[in-house]
Amino acid sequence: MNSIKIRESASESYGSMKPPDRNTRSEAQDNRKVGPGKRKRSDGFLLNHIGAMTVVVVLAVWEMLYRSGMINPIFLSSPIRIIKVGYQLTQSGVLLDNLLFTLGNFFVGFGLAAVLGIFVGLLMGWYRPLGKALDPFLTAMLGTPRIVLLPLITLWVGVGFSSKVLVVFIAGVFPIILNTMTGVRNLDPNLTRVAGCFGASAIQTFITVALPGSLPQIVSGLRVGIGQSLVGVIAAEMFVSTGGIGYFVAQSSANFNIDRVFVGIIVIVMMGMAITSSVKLLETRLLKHRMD
Amino acid sequence: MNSIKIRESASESYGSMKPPDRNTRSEAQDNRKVGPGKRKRSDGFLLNHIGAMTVVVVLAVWEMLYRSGMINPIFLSSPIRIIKVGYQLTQSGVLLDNLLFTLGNFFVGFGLAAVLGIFVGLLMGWYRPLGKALDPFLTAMLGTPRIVLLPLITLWVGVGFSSKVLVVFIAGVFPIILNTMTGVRNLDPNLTRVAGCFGASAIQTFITVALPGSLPQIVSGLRVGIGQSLVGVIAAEMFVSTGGIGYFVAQSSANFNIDRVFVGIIVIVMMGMAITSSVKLLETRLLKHRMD
Amino acid sequence: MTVLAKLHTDNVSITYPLKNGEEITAVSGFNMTVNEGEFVCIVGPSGCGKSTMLGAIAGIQHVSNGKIYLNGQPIKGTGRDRGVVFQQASLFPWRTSLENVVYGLELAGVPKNERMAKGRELLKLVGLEAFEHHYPNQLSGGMQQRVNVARALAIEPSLMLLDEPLGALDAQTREFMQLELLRIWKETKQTIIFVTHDIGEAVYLSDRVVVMTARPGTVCETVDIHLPRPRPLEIKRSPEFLEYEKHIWGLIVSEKEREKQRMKIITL
Amino acid sequence: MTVLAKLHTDNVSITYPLKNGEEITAVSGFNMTVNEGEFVCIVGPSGCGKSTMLGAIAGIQHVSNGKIYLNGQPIKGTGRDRGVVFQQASLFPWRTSLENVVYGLELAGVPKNERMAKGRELLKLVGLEAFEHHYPNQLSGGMQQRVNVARALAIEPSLMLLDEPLGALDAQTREFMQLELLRIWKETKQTIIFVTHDIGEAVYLSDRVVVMTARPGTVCETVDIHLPRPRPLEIKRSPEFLEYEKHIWGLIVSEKEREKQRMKIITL
Amino acid sequence: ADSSQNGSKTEPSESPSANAQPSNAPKPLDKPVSIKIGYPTQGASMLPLWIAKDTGIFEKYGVKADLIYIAGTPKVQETLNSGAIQVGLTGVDPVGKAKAAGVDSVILSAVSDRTVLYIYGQKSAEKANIAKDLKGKTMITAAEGSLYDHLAKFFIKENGLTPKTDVKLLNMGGEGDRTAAFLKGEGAFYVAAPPTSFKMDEMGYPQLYDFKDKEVLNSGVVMLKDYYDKNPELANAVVASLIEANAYIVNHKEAAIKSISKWTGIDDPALAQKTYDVNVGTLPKKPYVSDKSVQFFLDNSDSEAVRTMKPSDIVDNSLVKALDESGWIDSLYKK
Ligand SMILES: Nc1ncnc2c1ncn2[C@@H]1O[C@H](COP(=O)(O)OP(=O)(O)OP(=O)(O)O)[C@@H](O)[C@H]1O
Ligand SMILES: Nc1ncnc2c1ncn2[C@@H]1O[C@H](COP(=O)(O)OP(=O)(O)OP(=O)(O)O)[C@@H](O)[C@H]1O
Ligand SMILES: [Mg+2]
Ligand SMILES: [Mg+2]
Repeated sequence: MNSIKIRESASESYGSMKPPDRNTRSEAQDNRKVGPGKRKRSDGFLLNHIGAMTVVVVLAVWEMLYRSGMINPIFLSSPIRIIKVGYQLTQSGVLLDNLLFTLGNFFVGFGLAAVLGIFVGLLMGWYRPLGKALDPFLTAMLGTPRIVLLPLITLWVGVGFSSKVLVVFIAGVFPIILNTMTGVRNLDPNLTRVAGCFGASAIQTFITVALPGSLPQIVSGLRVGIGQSLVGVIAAEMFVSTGGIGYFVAQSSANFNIDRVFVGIIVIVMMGMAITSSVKLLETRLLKHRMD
Repeated sequence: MNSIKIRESASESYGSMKPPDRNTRSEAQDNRKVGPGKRKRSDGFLLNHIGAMTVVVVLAVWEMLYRSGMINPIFLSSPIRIIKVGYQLTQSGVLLDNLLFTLGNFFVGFGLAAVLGIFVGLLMGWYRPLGKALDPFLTAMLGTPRIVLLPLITLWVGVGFSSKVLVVFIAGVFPIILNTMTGVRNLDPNLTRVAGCFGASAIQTFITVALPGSLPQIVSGLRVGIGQSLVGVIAAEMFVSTGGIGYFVAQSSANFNIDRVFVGIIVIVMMGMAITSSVKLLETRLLKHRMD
Repeated sequence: MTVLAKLHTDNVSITYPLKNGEEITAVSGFNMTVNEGEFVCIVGPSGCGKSTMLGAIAGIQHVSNGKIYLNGQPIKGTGRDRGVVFQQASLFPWRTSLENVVYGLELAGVPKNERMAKGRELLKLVGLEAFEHHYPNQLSGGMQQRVNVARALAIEPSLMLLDEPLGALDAQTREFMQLELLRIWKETKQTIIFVTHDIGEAVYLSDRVVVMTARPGTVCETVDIHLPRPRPLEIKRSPEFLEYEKHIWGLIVSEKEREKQRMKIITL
Repeated sequence: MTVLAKLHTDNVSITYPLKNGEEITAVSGFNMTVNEGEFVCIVGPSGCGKSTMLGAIAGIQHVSNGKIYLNGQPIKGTGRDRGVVFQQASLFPWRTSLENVVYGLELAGVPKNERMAKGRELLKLVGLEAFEHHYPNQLSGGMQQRVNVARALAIEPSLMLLDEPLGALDAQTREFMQLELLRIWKETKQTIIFVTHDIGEAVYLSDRVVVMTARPGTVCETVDIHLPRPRPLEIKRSPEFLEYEKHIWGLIVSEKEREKQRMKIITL
Repeated sequence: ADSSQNGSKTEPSESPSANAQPSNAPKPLDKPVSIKIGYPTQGASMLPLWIAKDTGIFEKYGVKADLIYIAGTPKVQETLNSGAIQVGLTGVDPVGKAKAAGVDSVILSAVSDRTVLYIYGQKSAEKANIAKDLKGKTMITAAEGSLYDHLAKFFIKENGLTPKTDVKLLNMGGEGDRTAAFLKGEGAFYVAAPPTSFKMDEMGYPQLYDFKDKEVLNSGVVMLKDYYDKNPELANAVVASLIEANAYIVNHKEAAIKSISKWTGIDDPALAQKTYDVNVGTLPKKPYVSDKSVQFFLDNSDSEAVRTMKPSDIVDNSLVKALDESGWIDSLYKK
C-alpha cells in the first residue's frame, strides 16, 4: 500500500509544479501533421486560407516576371492586364454573352454525363460481369481522342445545341464512370452484407450503401469529368461555333490578341473552379461523418 | 432430453433423403451476384471472357450495320475494312513507324506523369495543408483545356520531341494527382496510426501504408491518365507534328480516307488497352489480398 | 412430436477457396436443429467456424454442401426475417447512431416519425440516448457494439443471429444487456442463436448450448440447460450452473488437445 | 523511495471536438503512475475513456490538458519504445499474417531472414503457425486479434499498451494467452498496461488494477493486487481472488449508478 | 527528332543534283543550315515543299529542312512568331494580323496563287439561278479568316449579296466536319477541296462554282522580318528550292505522284493521279506575290488594322525578281 502513496505524491508534485500549458498541445500537433484523418482545430487563418494565399503569391510572381520583360509580351499576358482587359470585356457584355452560351452547353451536357456516369459506374462496379463486359469499351473510350469523333457527331446530330451537348457529355462521362466503378468495387464488403441482412433490395443497397460508400471516388470522378467536359465544350466551340468562350479564345488567338486569350482561359478556369467547388460543397454536406 | 432426440431424427431424415446437391450452390450464387466482394469460383469460360465476347458481338453488329448501308460509308469504316487496310499499312511499315514515333512521345511523357503524379498526389493527400495550398491549381489545371496551352508550350519548348512529351505529361498528370490524393485521404486512419505506433518514419508510413492503401485509386487515376495522355499525344500530333499516329490520323482525315482514320483510332485504342492491362496486371500483383 | 423446427441445418459443410487453388474447410457436416422460440448459444474454439456458420444461416455465406432449412424452406439468400449482429464492426460510418439503428426500418418503409421514435427507444435501451447524433468513429468500441445490437433488434426479426454481440462490453454493461436481451426475447418470442466465447454467458442465456469442435468445425455436443426461467443473476453462483460451465469447459479443453494434434498434421 | 516512474500521467484531460463546435470531454484529470516492470490493468465502464487514454500514452491522441511523462520525459508523438495492440481491427489488409507480424521489425530494418524467423516463432506462440500466408480477411475475429498481439510483441517494446487484446477469444485460448503473456512479461521485464472489461482477467494478470469512473473518465480507485507470483490458474478460485473481483465489481456498479445520474443531466 | 515521313527517302528516278548546273543557278549556302519549316495543311497544295525535301533539292542548296505540320495558317504564324520554326508557309491574313500585333514578317514568294476549291450545293440546287437560291441560306466554310472563308464571302458578294446578313456563314474546323454538316443538311452550300470534292461528285452533288481562275495567294513563304534581314542567303536558298521543285513537279509526274501518296496518305493510284492533275495547274512558274492576290485578302479581312495595310507592307518580291532576271527560272523549263 506504500507504493501507491509514493506515486500519488509524485503525481501531486508534478501536477502542482506545472500548470496545464499549451505546449503539450503544439507538441501533439507536430505529430498530427503527419498522416490523414487527424482532426484539425482552429489552426486559424493561415491554414484555412492557404489555398487562396498560394494563388496570390503565384500571381504576384507572374506579374513580376512579366514586368521584368523576360517574356515576350506577345506570348504572355500579365495578371493586371488580364484584369484590365477582362473588365473592359465584361463592361461591354461580350464576355457574359459568350459565357452564358458556353454554360448552356456545358450544364446540359455535364448534367447528363454526371447522372448517367454515376449510374452506369455504380452498375458496373456492382454487377461484376457487367463491369467486365463493358470494361474494354470504357478503356477504348477513355483512350479515343474525342476530336476524331467530331465528324460522326456532326453527322448524327448536326451542329446545333445538341451536338455540343453530346461532345460535352462524351468528354465527361467516362472518367466519371471509371471512378464511380472503382469506388463501388472498393466498398467494404461487410457493409453490403449488412444491407443484405436487413433485407435491402438491390436498389436499396445501391442507394444506402454503394452511393454513400463510394461518394469520395464519385466526387473525384466528377472533378476529372468537369475538366474533361470543359475541354470538350471549349474544343467544340473552337472548331465549330458561332459563340461561346471557346469561340472567343480561338478568335482572339487567330488575331494574336494574347490578353484576350488569357482572359478567355481565366474565365474558363474560374468557371471550372466554381463548378468544382459546388461539387465539393455537396461532398462535404454528404460526408459529414468524415471530420476535417 | 426428449426434444434433442426428435431433432436428431428429423435431421437424420432430412439428411438421408436429400443427398448433397448442387442446387444449394446455385441458389447461393444467385444471391452472390448482388454486391461486390463476393468470391468468384470457376464460373468458367463465360464470365472470364465476357469482356472479349461483348467486343466480338459489338464488332459483328458494327459490320452488319455497315453492310446494311444505314450509315453513310464515307464517314464510317467497317471492322473488316479496317483489318484489311490495317494489314496493308502494317505490311508497308507505315503504321509501325508512326506507332513507334507516338510511343516514344507517350512513354516518356506518361512515365513522368505517372511518377510525378503519384508522388505529388501522395504528398497532397498526406500533408493536408499542402493539399489545400495546391488544390486551386489542381482544379485550374484539370479545368483548363490543354489545347489552349499548345501555343504556350510551343513557345517554351519549341516543336520538337520535348514539346510533345510536355503535352503528354500535362494531359496525364492531373487526373493521377487527383485520384491518388483522394485515395490517400480516404485511407483508414487506424492504419496510419498503427504505422506511427510502430515507429514508422514519415517516409516509411508513406511506403507501407499510403501507397498500398490507395493503390486502387492510384490505378484508376492511371487509367484516366493513360487516356488523357493518349488523347494529348494524339491531339498534339494532329496539330503540330512530323509523324506519329495522330499525324497519320490528321493526314487521313484531311484527305478523307476514312478507313485509315479508323485504323489510326483502333491502333490508339489498342495501344491504350495494352498499357492499361499492364497497369491492371501490376495492380493484381500488388493487391493479392483482394480476392476476385 | 411433429414440432416444425424453426431452423434446421442438414449436414452443412462450408469451404473457402485459397489463393493457391486449394480449399480450406471451415465447417464440415454441421447438424443442428433450433425450435421456434428457443435461445441457443454456440461456443467453440477460436477459428472453429462459428461466424462462418452464422453467416450461412444469415444467407450471406455460400454453403458447399448440405442444406439449411428455415421454417421448413431451404434458405435462399438473406432476408428480413433474420436479424444479424456481426462480430466485426459493421456500422455505416456515414450514418449517426440513430440513423444506423433505424436502417432496417427505413428499408421496410416505416414512416420517419415512427422509426425515429423507435430508434430513440432502442438507443435508450442500450444506454446511448445521449449519443444519437454521434457517428460511429466518435463512439468507443463497446458503444459501437451496442448500436449494432440495437440495429438488429429494431427490425424485430423472428430469428436473431448474434455473433459475440457483447464481447466488447464491460462486465456490468454486459450483465445489464444480458438481462435486457432475455426480457426482449421473452416479450417478442423470437428465436435466438447467439455466438459467444463466454461459457458462463452461454449457460446463463440458453435453452441449449451447441459446442463446436475445432476446425473443420462440427457439432461436438449439444448441452440442454435445464435451469428455471426467469433466471436471476444469482443463479450464476448456483452449483447446477457451475456444473454446466465445468462440463462445457471440459469439452472445449479436450477439443483443444485434439486440435493441437490435427494442427501438427496440417503443418507437416 | 526515489524510484523513477516508467510512466506518469499528470492530470490529463482529453476532449473531442463535435460537429456543432462543442467539445466532449472523454478523460478528465487522469492521474496514474506506472513503475518499471509493472503489469497494470485498466478497467471501467464502456465509453469511459480507456481507449482514449491508451491512445494518449501511445502518442496518437492529442491531450487537451495535463502531461504524460515516459521515463521522465514528456511524450512527443509515437515511438518504437511503446508497442500497441488496438481494440479495433488494425491489421494491414494487404499483408499476410506473417507480414503483419514482422511489420515493426521491417521498419526497424531487421534483416529479412531474421525477422521472418522471429515472425514465425510468434505466430506459433499465438497458435497460428498454419496461417502465416493468410490475409486478415481470411482469418476469424479471434485469429486476427492474436495476430495483432503477435505484431506488438515482435518489436519487444519496453512498454506494452494492450486494448482488450483477448476480447474476441474463447475462454480456453484466452487463458492460454494470459499465461503466455505473463511468461513473456516475466522474461522480457516489460512494463504492461492492459485494458480489459473482464475483471477476473484484470485481477489475475495485474500488480495493480486502475478502476475508472464513467465519462468523463478519471481514476476512481487503484487496487493493488497482492497475490503471489507465479499464479497458477487455480488461484482464480481462491477466496482472495474472489474478494478482489467483488471489490472492483462493486466500484464499477456504484460508478454505473452515478453515471446514470449524470446522463440525465447531460441529456436535459 | 527525325520523323518517319521526313526520314525515309523515296528516291525519285533521277536526282536533280546529278544534272549539270546551269551557270546562272543560285549558289548553295557555304555551310549547310538546319531549319524547321512549318506547313499548314496535309493537302496536295503543299507538294512543292514535299518535293524539295524528297528529291534532295533543299539539301542541294545547303538547307537541311525539317518539315513540321502545324494545323492552320494562324498556328503556323504563331509558331513562327515564337521562333520555334524559321520558315512558315502561311497566308496574308495571319501575316497581317501578326504585324498588327507587333510582329513583322515578310512574304517572300508564292507557293501557289491559284486554288482548287469548289462550291457545292444540295441536290436541288441549280447553277443557273444561284443568286436567287443563295439568299437566306447557310453556307458552310472553314474558320473565320481562312482562305475558304474569304472565298465564300467573295462568292456571295459576286452574286450581289452581303455575307452574314443575306447569307449565313457556318464556320467549321475540319474538312470532315464540314462535309458531315453539309450531308446532315446544316447548310445549303459548302466549300470543298479535293479529294472531298471527288466524293461529292461521286455522290451526285452539283458543283456550282470553281475558283480556279481567281487569283489569290494560296500560301506564301514567310519569315520573320528580323530573321530574314540576318539570313538573306538562307531565304534565297529556300525560295530557289521551291521554284526548282515547281519545275520538277511539272517535269516528273511519276515522282510527284509518289510524293503525294507519301505525304497525303492517298494510296489509291487513280486518286493520286487525279490529285496531281488538279494541283499541277496551280503552281506558278515565277512565284511573284502579286498585289492583286494579296489585296483580295486585305480587303476582305475582318481586322480593321489589316484592311488598311498595303501589299508592300508585308511582301518582298526581291528574291524572286533576282532569280527571274538571272534567267535561271526559264532555264528550268527549257528541257
Ligand atoms: N472521435 C471521437 N469524437 C468524439 N467523441 C469521441 C471520439 N472517440 C471517442 N469519443 C468519445 O469519448 C468517450 C470515450 O471513448 P473511448 O473509446 O476512450 O472509451 P472506452 O473506455 O475505450 O470504451 P469501450 O470499453 O467501450 O471501448 C466516449 O464517450 C466516446 O463517445
Ligand atoms: N474469407 C476466408 N477465406 C479463407 N478462409 C477463411 C475465410 N474466412 C474464414 N476463414 C477460415 O475459416 C475458419 C473459421 O472462421 P470463422 O470466422 O467462422 O471462425 P469463428 O469460429 O467465428 O472464430 P472466432 O471465435 O475467432 O471469431 C478459420 O480457420 C478461418 O481461417
Ligand atoms: Mg467469429
Ligand atoms: Mg475502448
